[in-house]
Amino acid sequence: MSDTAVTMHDIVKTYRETGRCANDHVDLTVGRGEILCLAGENGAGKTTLMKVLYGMEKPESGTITVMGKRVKIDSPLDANRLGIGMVHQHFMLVDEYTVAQNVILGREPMHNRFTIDADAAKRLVDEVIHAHGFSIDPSARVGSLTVGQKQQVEIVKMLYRDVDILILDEPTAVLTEQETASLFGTLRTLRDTGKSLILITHKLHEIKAISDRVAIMRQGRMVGHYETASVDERELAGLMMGKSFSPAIGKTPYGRKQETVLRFAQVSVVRRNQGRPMLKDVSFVARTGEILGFAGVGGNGLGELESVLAGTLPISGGTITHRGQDISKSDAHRLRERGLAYVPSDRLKVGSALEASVSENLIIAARKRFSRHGMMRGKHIMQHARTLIDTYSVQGTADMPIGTLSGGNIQKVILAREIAQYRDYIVFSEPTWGLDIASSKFVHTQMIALRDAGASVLLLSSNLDEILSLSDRVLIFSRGSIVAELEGERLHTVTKEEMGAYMLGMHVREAAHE
Amino acid sequence: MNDRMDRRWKRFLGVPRSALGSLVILFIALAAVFLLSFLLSKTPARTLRYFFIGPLQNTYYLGNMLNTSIPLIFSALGVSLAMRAGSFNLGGEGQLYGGAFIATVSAVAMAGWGIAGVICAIVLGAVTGGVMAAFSGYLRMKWQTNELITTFLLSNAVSLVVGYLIAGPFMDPATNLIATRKIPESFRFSRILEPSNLSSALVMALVMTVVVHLYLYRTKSGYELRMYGLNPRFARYGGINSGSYLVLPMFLSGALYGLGGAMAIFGTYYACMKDFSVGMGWNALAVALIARFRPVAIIPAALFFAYIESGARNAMLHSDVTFEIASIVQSVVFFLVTSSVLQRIGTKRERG
Amino acid sequence: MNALLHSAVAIMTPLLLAAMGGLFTELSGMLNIALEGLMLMGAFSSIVFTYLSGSMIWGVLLGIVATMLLATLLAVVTLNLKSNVFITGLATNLLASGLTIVLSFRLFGNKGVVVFDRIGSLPRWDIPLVSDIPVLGAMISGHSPFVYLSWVLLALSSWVLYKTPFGLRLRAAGLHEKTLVSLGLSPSAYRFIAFLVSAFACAIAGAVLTLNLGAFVPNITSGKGWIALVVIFLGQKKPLGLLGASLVFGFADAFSNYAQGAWNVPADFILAIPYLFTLLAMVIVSIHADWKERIKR
Amino acid sequence: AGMTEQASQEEKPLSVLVYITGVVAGSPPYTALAEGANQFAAEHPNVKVKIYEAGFNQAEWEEQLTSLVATGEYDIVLGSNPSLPEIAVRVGSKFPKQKFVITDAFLEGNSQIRTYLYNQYEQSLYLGYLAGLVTVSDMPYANKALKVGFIAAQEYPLLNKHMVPGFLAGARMINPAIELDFRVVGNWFDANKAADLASSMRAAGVDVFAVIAGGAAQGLFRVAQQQGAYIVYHNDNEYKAAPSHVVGCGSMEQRKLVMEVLSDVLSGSVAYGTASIVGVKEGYLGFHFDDPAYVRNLPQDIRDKFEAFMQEVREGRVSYTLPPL
Ligand SMILES: Nc1ncnc2c1ncn2[C@@H]1O[C@H](COP(=O)(O)OP(=O)(O)OP(=O)(O)O)[C@@H](O)[C@H]1O
Ligand SMILES: Nc1ncnc2c1ncn2[C@@H]1O[C@H](COP(=O)(O)OP(=O)(O)OP(=O)(O)O)[C@@H](O)[C@H]1O
Ligand SMILES: [Mg+2]
Ligand SMILES: [Mg+2]
Repeated sequence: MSDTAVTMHDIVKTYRETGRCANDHVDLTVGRGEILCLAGENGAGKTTLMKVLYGMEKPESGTITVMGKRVKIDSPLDANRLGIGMVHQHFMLVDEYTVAQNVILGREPMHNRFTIDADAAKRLVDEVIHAHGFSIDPSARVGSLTVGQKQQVEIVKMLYRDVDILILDEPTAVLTEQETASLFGTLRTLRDTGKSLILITHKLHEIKAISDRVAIMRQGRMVGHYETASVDERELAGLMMGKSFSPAIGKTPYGRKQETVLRFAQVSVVRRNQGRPMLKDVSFVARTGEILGFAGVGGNGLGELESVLAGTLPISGGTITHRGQDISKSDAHRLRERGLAYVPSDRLKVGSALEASVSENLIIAARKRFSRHGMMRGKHIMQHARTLIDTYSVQGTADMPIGTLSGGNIQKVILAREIAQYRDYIVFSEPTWGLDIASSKFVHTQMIALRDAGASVLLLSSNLDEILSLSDRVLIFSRGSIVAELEGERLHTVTKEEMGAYMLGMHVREAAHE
Repeated sequence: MNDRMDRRWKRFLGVPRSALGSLVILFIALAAVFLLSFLLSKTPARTLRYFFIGPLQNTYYLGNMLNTSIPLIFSALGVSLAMRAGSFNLGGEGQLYGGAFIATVSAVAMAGWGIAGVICAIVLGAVTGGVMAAFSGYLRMKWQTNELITTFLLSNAVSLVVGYLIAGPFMDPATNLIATRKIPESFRFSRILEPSNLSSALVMALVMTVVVHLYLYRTKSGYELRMYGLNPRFARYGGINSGSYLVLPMFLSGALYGLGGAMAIFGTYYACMKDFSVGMGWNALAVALIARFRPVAIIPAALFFAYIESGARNAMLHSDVTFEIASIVQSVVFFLVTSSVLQRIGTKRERG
Repeated sequence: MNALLHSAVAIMTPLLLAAMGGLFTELSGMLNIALEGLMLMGAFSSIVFTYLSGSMIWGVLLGIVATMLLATLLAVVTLNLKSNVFITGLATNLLASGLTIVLSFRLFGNKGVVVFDRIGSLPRWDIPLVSDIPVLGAMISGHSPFVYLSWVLLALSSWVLYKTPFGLRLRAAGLHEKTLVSLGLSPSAYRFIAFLVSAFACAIAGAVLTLNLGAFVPNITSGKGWIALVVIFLGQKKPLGLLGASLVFGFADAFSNYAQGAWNVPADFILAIPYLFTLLAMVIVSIHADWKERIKR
Repeated sequence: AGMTEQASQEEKPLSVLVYITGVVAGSPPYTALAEGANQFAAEHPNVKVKIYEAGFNQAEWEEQLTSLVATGEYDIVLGSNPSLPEIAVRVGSKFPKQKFVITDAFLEGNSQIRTYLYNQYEQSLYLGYLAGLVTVSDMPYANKALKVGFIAAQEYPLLNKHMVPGFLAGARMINPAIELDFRVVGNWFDANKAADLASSMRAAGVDVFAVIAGGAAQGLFRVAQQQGAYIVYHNDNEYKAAPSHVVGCGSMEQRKLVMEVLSDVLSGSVAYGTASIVGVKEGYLGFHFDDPAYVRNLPQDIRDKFEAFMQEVREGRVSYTLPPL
């Protein structure tokens, strides 16, 4: 019996809808008790390959060997039976159900022949949770969890099905530093117990940090498998992009005089049916020509802050002013008219209408400009779309439904739209979630360009590297209120560990000392 | 590949593809009709002849078939407008009935006004339907009350009240039909295919289809409406006033139903008879669903529906088919008509 | 007043049963408007089979089977041929109304009312202790077995929906289809069963209508299937909610029956009361639900 | 003479369209119309009959009738509905040779149309009279309350203007204090709703019911049997529907009329352009005395009083003013 857990050979998968070849004669091998990173640009075919292995997509040709045995995997059930589990890029969870319910779904512990044994379910799930040092309550409603916690639920779901081979599709994309760290801890212990893991990620340092080997895909093909130790980040980047590529971005300190654009004063948000305020006495100013970063662990109010900035969540107290005018009661409609530009964190559910064409998605906020006497000006709209598609090198055409683009390209479209329509301030929330290094770099350079053009840029991100490398000033959120503000020198000297401490609300004691 | 190429590709492959799919369904459905008539009719040959040829055999039947499609077109446009905005208007029947009633009585009242009267009456009818539907839209905007249910309930209640008004205060003493007074001669649309009932309302139906199409795909409001229907959060994010797109589309939807009712009166019946609208709401919904809420597709869908309807009617008139058998046949057609699997059979053929 | 409540409970029973069936399809993620047709099929087949078999039990059981056959057609076309559930629903209603008449003509040579003299009236059960309680007793005691059956079934269905794997998966199919798929479970399998369940419940609901009369009247359901749909939404898709919602409508209807004699108002207005009353209830419920979600100002 | 006529007619073929404005099932008058025509056809080999059910939607009646008449296949159109003449006038104007005979309707002066109007006021009057006798009686299910009931499927002119007033007037001939409890089902099918109405009316003191509700009437029969109440039925013998509770059935000799009309058509002796109001005196309305249930269900004295009254009606000695339709 060999020491490879999985061998995929000569896999070919073409999507009927798009007629696009997502996997073009791909080979993949995963050793036992190893962590393999699967990397590659957006749309390279990573998820597709994993779906094939998990029995969710049928390949036209190719063979799969698991634990030395040729196998046919027609459904996730087969995969589970073979000890293969997958954590999906987009959560596969029922928000209305509890953690326990989500975990046992499809493999319910029975009380008798008919009834689910709810207690056993809680107990079993709790065991899995503790065995791997997770921090979620089995009886909590998944809908109320943060992205990070949802991630954990997904993993627990698979561990509950005691799989030996675990696929994680971009698990860290939506996680904060701390969450990622603890996740990696878990993954290592899993590996040490002899499980094999396939981890998809776009973050080079994560590949270096966690993986034993790395497999790299490009445009549907497998570039190759490499010992992680034998390649450095620059080489990795090169392999992924097919050309030499440096993720570093040049950022010059900003000089020009700054004026206040946005001012929050004692803003708080309280929902009727829950006691603890989701935002509490939040006060800050955002100025022209600076990138203002907001850091916080999931569940600490960044989501609400985002919604408030977007005008989709009314505030319970305090005032917000834009250029001196009170906009506390303004809804999204008003704010847009005042020139709000905003790249939402949830680009699929909020940032785009997937069935609508790219051109239609591009004018949502600027539709007035493209209509005369209430009639849309088709030619201008098309023209506008083509120019943006070219300048942002989006892979797609103006009248394709945007839903058929890859994640990276959808984000480019949104970016293009918002940058095209911004006037004096622009909000970015989690702008590089799930983007490959090239796209991420692209986004970051755009943000800096905006700042240098005198924009006031607000960056909400759970990615500390992003925050620290881009922001001129950082506000740290914990439990819905600002616990620290970092600027200038402090911003360069602060360590991630300190940041983490702040985010967990440590400042209180610190303040007491001074 | 550039856009022009891409659009060409759509035009040259996409359209016939879907059309062929529909043809396959049509074929299967008609095969089913064939089978049924052999099962249920003692004179299948005669039955089939009248079912298929009947509606087309002479100007009279042809005209009447076209005529039945008129209110269907208006109403189906109504359904589609609401659907496009993500609202479900299940109260079409009452809106059509109410609109027709108001249009009729106001036409009678404004007998002297000439052309102005016609327009006023029809507009009033449309507004009536619109307000009924908009009310449900308002409830949803205000408190997320499920419009699917409120439209349905309101429609039922209104139908009863209108029924009373027709049989009571507004009943025409000169007739034994349970109907209002007839609208003035001068108000009635001209017949365009004697001896059939087909009236110039057909033209308006076609015009209205184009108007709705243009509204949806060429105007700013139409664009906002569609975006809201596709993804309300996105529309809101983009600064579209979400509240108004819960009410406006419903109003337009109801108004189109009301128009459909008014057209039936001014083009065909001339008086609002008790319960004349029974079933029209559902049929319109069927048509809209067959057309997948695409305005332009509604015309063929409505014609198809009217054809099946009058085919069944013809078989009843001239063969031994009874209405219950006719309804069985119709049901079989509906079972198949939206099947996307059967659709694909067509597209596959087209591919290979 | 007692009589009013009593007849309210009697009126609500077929609605409750049909809504119960509809709840399964609704929770599995499909708007099932075929309740009307399934109910009609059940009404016809169950009394015919009762007549043929001479036993009410067998009649209802066979009636259920017949109705499930119709539901199978509906399910296959909707799920396997992937047709629009709304149109197939309309088609089912159309088919049921035609089929029942054709069958009744083939079987009894009569397209109209078919009276089955052999079928006696339904027994009335008095609940020993309950019947002594002042108002409640009059309300819930002395009904036909179907009334109590409907309550048992309600309890049963809430158990199935919330305590069994089937229920957990069925609701997941409605809440987040992809999750089921990602676990290798087929949503449409659960929807198929949901269709059969609603056929089961609708068949009994229909049986109530005909066995209560000992006769079949064409279109005897006369819109009750649609009201059942309303009940589902008014009941916020929860078993107990259905109970309340159907009672609301049952009471409104019973009241309008009484009001026709008491008030000097055109009958049609009074006939509209149940709809308006339910509409009002619908609004109140939604206002309440909405209030809880609001942000404090 | 009759013999020779018969013989001469057998040669002449005749095709008859029976145009039902609704559906036959559940409606005594339509059933009688259809059966009368069929029976006539059975007796006369060269007479063909087509029964066409046009459904309940009045809006569609004219178009369908036109389509049928346009075929030119039918020598005569038979129908039975108050609103049919005006439709026949319009259709007839397009097809001047077409002839219509319409019962239950009244129209004079159109040379293509012959109408007979049943005096439904009269029938309701004597049925009401019987109901009055019963409600004041001490029969087992009769109560002290002076209240009779009327359940209708829907409201329409003939019902509102002739049947209901006639019924009440008849009852009040027994005791002017008698009240009428009139309720509407809302459609012709919902028998359970009719049952609910019936028991609610019974609770309100009604002990004798009249009913014009098609299939929904089934609900009343059931309640009468289960809770005990009496029924007087219009236009047909329905004693069997609730054997010991239906105390009287009016008769409407539609079948007889149709067969006479058809033989007139054969003999070409139809007086088109004229209209007749036919009632008890003419022998087209009456009462099913002959049924054993009638004798069994009603005590001698009530029957005597009622039969005496019917005799007066027959002799036209009961005076009333027929309200305009
Ligand atoms: N369901 C689908 N239907 C049609 N095309 C698809 C589908 N899913 C993916 N594709 C296409 O297949 C290609 C590979 O997609 P895939 O999701 O595997 O890429 P990926 O490597 O996971 O990208 P990312 O890093 O953004 O997740 C892309 O071009 C994508 O557009
Ligand atoms: N599966 C997902 N994919 C993409 N975006 C998501 C997903 N789940 C949540 N989000 C978005 O990510 C953002 C971060 O939300 P998260 O729940 O992680 O913590 P948060 O920012 O503090 O918000 P909250 O306080 O509401 O939990 C939110 O705006 C949310 O809309
Ligand atoms: Mg992917
Ligand atoms: Mg009495």
